[in-house]
Amino acid sequence: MAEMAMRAAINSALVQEMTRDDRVILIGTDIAGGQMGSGGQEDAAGGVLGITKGLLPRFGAARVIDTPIAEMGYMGVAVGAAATGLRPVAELMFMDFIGCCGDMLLNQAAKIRYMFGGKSTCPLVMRTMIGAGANAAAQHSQSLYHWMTAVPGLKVVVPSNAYDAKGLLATAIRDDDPVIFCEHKALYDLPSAKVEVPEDDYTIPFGEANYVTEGSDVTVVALGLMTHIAAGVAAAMAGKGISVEVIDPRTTSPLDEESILESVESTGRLVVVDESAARCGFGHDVVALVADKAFHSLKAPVKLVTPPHCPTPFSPPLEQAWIPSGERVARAILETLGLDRAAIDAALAAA
Amino acid sequence: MAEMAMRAAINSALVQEMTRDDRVILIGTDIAGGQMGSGGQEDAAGGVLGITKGLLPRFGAARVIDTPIAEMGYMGVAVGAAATGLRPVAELMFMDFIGCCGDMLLNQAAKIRYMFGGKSTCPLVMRTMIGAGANAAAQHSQSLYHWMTAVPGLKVVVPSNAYDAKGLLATAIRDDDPVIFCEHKALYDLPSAKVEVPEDDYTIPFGEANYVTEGSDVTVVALGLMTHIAAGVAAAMAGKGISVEVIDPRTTSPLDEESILESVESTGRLVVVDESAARCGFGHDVVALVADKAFHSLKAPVKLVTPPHCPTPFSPPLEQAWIPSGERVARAILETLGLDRAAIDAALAAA
Amino acid sequence: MALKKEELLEAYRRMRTIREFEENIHRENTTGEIPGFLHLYCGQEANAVAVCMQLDDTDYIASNHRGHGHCLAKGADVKGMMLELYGKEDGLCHGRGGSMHIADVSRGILGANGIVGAGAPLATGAALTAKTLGTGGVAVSFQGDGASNEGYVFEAINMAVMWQLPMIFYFENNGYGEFTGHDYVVGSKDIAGRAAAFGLPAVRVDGTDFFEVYEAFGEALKRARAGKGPSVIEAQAVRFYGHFEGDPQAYRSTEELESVREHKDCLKILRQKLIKGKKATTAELDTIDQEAVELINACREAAKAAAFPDPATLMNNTYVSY
Amino acid sequence: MALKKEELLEAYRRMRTIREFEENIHRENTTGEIPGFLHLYCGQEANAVAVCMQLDDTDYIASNHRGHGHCLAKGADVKGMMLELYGKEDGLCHGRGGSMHIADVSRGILGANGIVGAGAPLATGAALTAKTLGTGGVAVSFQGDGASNEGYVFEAINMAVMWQLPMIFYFENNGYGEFTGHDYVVGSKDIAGRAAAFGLPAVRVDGTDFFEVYEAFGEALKRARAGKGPSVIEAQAVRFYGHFEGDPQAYRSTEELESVREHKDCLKILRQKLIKGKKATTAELDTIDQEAVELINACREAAKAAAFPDPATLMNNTYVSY
Ligand SMILES: Cc1ncc(C[n+]2csc(CCOP(=O)(O)OP(=O)(O)O)c2C)c(N)n1
Ligand SMILES: Cc1ncc(C[n+]2csc(CCOP(=O)(O)OP(=O)(O)O)c2C)c(N)n1
Ligand SMILES: [Mg+2]
Ligand SMILES: [Mg+2]
Repeated sequence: MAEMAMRAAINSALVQEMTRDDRVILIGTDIAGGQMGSGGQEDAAGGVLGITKGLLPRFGAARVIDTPIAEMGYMGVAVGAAATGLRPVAELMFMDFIGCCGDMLLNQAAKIRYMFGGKSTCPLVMRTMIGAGANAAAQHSQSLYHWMTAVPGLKVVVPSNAYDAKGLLATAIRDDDPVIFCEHKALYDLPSAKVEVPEDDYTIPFGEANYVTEGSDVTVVALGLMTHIAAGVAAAMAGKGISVEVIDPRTTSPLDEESILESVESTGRLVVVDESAARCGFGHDVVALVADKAFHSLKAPVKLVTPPHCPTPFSPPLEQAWIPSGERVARAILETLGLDRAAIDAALAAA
Repeated sequence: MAEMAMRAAINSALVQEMTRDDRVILIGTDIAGGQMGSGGQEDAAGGVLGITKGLLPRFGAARVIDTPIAEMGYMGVAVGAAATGLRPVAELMFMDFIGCCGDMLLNQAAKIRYMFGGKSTCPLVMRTMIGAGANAAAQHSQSLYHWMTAVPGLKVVVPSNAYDAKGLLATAIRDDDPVIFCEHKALYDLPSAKVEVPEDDYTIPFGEANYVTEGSDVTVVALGLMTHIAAGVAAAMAGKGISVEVIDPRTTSPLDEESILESVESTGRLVVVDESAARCGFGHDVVALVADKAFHSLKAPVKLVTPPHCPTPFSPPLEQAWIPSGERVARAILETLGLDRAAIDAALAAA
Repeated sequence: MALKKEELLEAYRRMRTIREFEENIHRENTTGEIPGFLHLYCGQEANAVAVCMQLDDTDYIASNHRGHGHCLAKGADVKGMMLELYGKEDGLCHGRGGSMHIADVSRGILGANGIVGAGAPLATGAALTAKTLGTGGVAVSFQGDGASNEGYVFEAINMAVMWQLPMIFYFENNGYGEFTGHDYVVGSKDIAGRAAAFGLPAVRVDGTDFFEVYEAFGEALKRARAGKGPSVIEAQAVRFYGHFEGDPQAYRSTEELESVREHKDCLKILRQKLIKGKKATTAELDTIDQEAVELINACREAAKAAAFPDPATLMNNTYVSY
Repeated sequence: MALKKEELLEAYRRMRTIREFEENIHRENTTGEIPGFLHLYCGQEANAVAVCMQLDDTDYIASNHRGHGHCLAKGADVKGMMLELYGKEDGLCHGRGGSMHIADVSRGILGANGIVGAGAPLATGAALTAKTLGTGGVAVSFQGDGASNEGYVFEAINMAVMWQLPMIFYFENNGYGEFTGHDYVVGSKDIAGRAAAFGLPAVRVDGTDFFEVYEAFGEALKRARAGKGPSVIEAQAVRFYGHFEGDPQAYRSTEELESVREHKDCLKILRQKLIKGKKATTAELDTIDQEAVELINACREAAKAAAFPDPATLMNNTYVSY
């Protein structure tokens, strides 16, 4: 078993599933690239970040389909194809572009099965890039999985490492419901997301959280890139005798409510770290779950660490201040432990 | 001062603001109706539900602009017009169509001021219809204000009666930020939403909740149509000696956090009734606020009453089961008071 | 094109059945028993029927909000349709969809649609499936003049051209999108011409003439089946009723409203042509009329008597598994 | 069209300044000091300049992701632009926007845009403002061949036609949308022809020839200012560099890459024409070249030295008031 970066793991899941099932096709803008260029290479790009590279020569242009820049149109084509016998993996280059194709997810893919009385399926996977950190500014940095999680009929995956990405993408492609698969761009090459990945075919069930670290003092729920930040804080806290349990739900819909509730029941404290939104985000959803179902176990206010309620700024120091930081997570953990501001400042200064 | 239905109140706010400021224009599909019909009446419709009726003859076709069915295009036109000197009130017929024009709100209207370093404004109002109850099925019944509340740069209004609707719409039109104004279709003619409305010019500030009822045992936060359901339950509960405080935030962004926190601090119990979503909705946002900031006042689990996580069904008995009901609200209130299921069943049976 | 007598009678029967279905809904709507928004197809029947009778179950259609006629023409069960409109458990979609979402994927019906123009990309996806899997099927989207202005409809046309898909975009230009005239919202005032510039054959036909539609669509279908790519058809159609039930139609002159039933009734026109061309006798057609009335009456009574869904099943079929 | 000498020299200066600005970014990008995605305009300068030099501050442009040239041509402050690209507080957008969102509404620049094609409806909105308020202004959207397939671009064209707005859609067809050839994604292979069918004049020009662009745009502008409605221009343009900085351009042949600088450099072409037509001397143009280099060098050094924004101001300007 070899280590793989998340970039390679996603590619590998696509190869695996396309090999396994002829009905799986890829569709998206420049997912191969090079069509009708001036005689250079086809498969010139494999998507702007090279994730789908090599698939065109391997599976052919009938199954790796470059589209015009027409998101609503090609997402609709993918939904229509999914309802009629193909299993499309459609790429939305950046999740920020969801406003250019949202209806096909919100009102078509998500609802046709229900509206048609259960008489159809829509086995669509939409792969899309999320996340800040690349100085890509306000229109190329959003993590809009909260929007999709709110939509009944959609499933939503936010993997945090190469192993999960491959297994969850395989599950997504085999799933008969529409799945939104959100890839944080900072994870593609992140060393801590590069882990051992089996060559063999495997899947990871939806709705089963991963315990990134086990702990007994505080529960931290974190997704995607945020799990790495949380894990770093947990390691630092361990050195101070504070035992942090980091839970990565991996899928926001379905959500592994049980693992989160169980953990909070044992720790009595919860911090949620979420890049999605400062208002009506995924983090708020987790808090609301716990404030109802594990209320009696809670020993302290529930803390939510998100970006502030402003667009993602371009300038690097601003963007760094925007992204939930280890320091803010640590502060939130210490707050749930009852430390006052002075004590927290002191603890963090000592670190 | 005369009683007015919410339908008339909205029309009256538009007349008032268009009279007051020549830069205010209306734009949307069939907001007048009758353009190039076969010689019948122009201003034939005033929108599918007649809200904008009479405005075309009064203000002329240069200011009451019917559009093609091209939501992304005309919403973009409205944003561009707002950035260059007009104050457009754009109508999105049903909020369900947000997936057909979302980018113009998410990435353009909401962000241009921030991205441009504060050097521009976008005084756009988007009026749109929300809500279930009309057997309009899955694509014409959604209340997607949670999506918009999550977007930094947008303000979001959800009025619950004629007085608020007129005052808040006037505020929205005078506001220099983009505002999403969500009108629940069941409120247009609802008797309990028909209240006294001044003829005179008035505005209601954003971010100031309305106390629908005052009470000391449980706080209920509810918006739009849900305030009427909550008020009904509060009245019934009063008869049983349970004092319910119903708070209507009126705007979800900005949110009157203080009023909500103050109320929960005094009652120690919170039920949120929200039609937006069973996952990542506006209700979760309110719960998360309280679970952090008013945690120490809470005496019981926080209850959230929303539709289930499924699309809005067409068939009337299913739809009625889908919409948060007075019974479910009452049940949630009694649960926060510590009654067990049997006691709740008994209490509700007695009602 | 030489249609056999049975085919012609079947065409008349389908058109007549749709007409009777819709007139019945129109009458019954006043009873308050039919929930939700209703958009009637009366007057446009020749289009759905002349198109769909040339298709089979491997072919797909995507319809719009005005979808009853398309679904019935494509073979959806009449009683199942009626029950669905009444919101009953035994309706085609178990009462979950209603008029605006009525569908039967097993008959190649990708559904009515509440989102104007959405059917164009969806059907283009079905055409992609047909081409990719080599099913031999074609796909057709039905949309109105109003829908012709939605950007994603153009996107779908462009992709169908690029990929030379077995796809036909059928525009029913009934002169109005809701309450607004076609000439106001289509800047060029020419839907077919605008589409043709995307690089595919686009013709205009008289949508009140069953034979003209049949022929034009037959040509497009032949091309599609032969792998020669997509087509556009713009049909001049006529809407008898308002945009939705309850629309007072203040934007239409009384002359127009009176003349359409008189001079532009596709069913009357077909009937006259059949009799004049000695393809059918008055008696034969009267019998079909009578049978249609009986069928629809029976469906209506069944729909009224049928049970509503059980609220305990509210969440069923949100997902295949969750 | 008889451009005065000063005007011609000014055109050359603007083109030269854009070129130098972009070449500088290209070189400096390797230092890692310039954050984010960068899409360079090198090779297309004649388009932005021949268009924008005919506009004034009451006119609006909406640009796209490849926006530096459009903004500079429309009069955005060069140093402010450079500082913005480096993410500095004194940048045109205080470091909030960066390359993809650079804007200066006070100069009639509605901004670069990260959403392909979004500028078309936005600029159409500016044209609506101009018409409604009677400002006499016009609006121009710049977009690429790739953007010509986005549905909302067609929607904007249709509305501009319907309302006869003072609006010009300028398509810079540089042959590629990212890594994909124009001929693959434009089914009809004809952007201007497709647009013309919407009912407005649409011409194709050689975007490497300043004079041809100047003239065609001048015509469209005259019509727009006279209230005679919108136009489309499709310019055959050339992109010297990759789609973004870092793109290895595996889809372009070496011959193409070599030949464009040699034979299709709009700046070189203008220079030759000016000299040949005796509008300017080599020395005059050399001086302008030198001044451009100095200006850009000074801006670059200023940008490097300038301060970043204070993180404490992170949330400023999300709203006017909240
Ligand atoms: C995206 C979207 N926009 C607007 C509407 C509201 N609407 C429903 S039908 C309709 C008119 C459609 O006109 P046309 O396409 O000509 O079809 P017709 O009703 O004439 O059959 C409109 C505007 C909608 N359902 N979806
Ligand atoms: C809505 C949207 N889809 C896709 C992208 C990604 N993208 C950025 S630039 C680009 C290519 C644009 O091509 P073209 O319009 O020809 O402009 P050019 O880059 O050639 O100047 C793409 C696909 C985007 N930014 N926005
Ligand atoms: Mg129509
Ligand atoms: Mg290009």
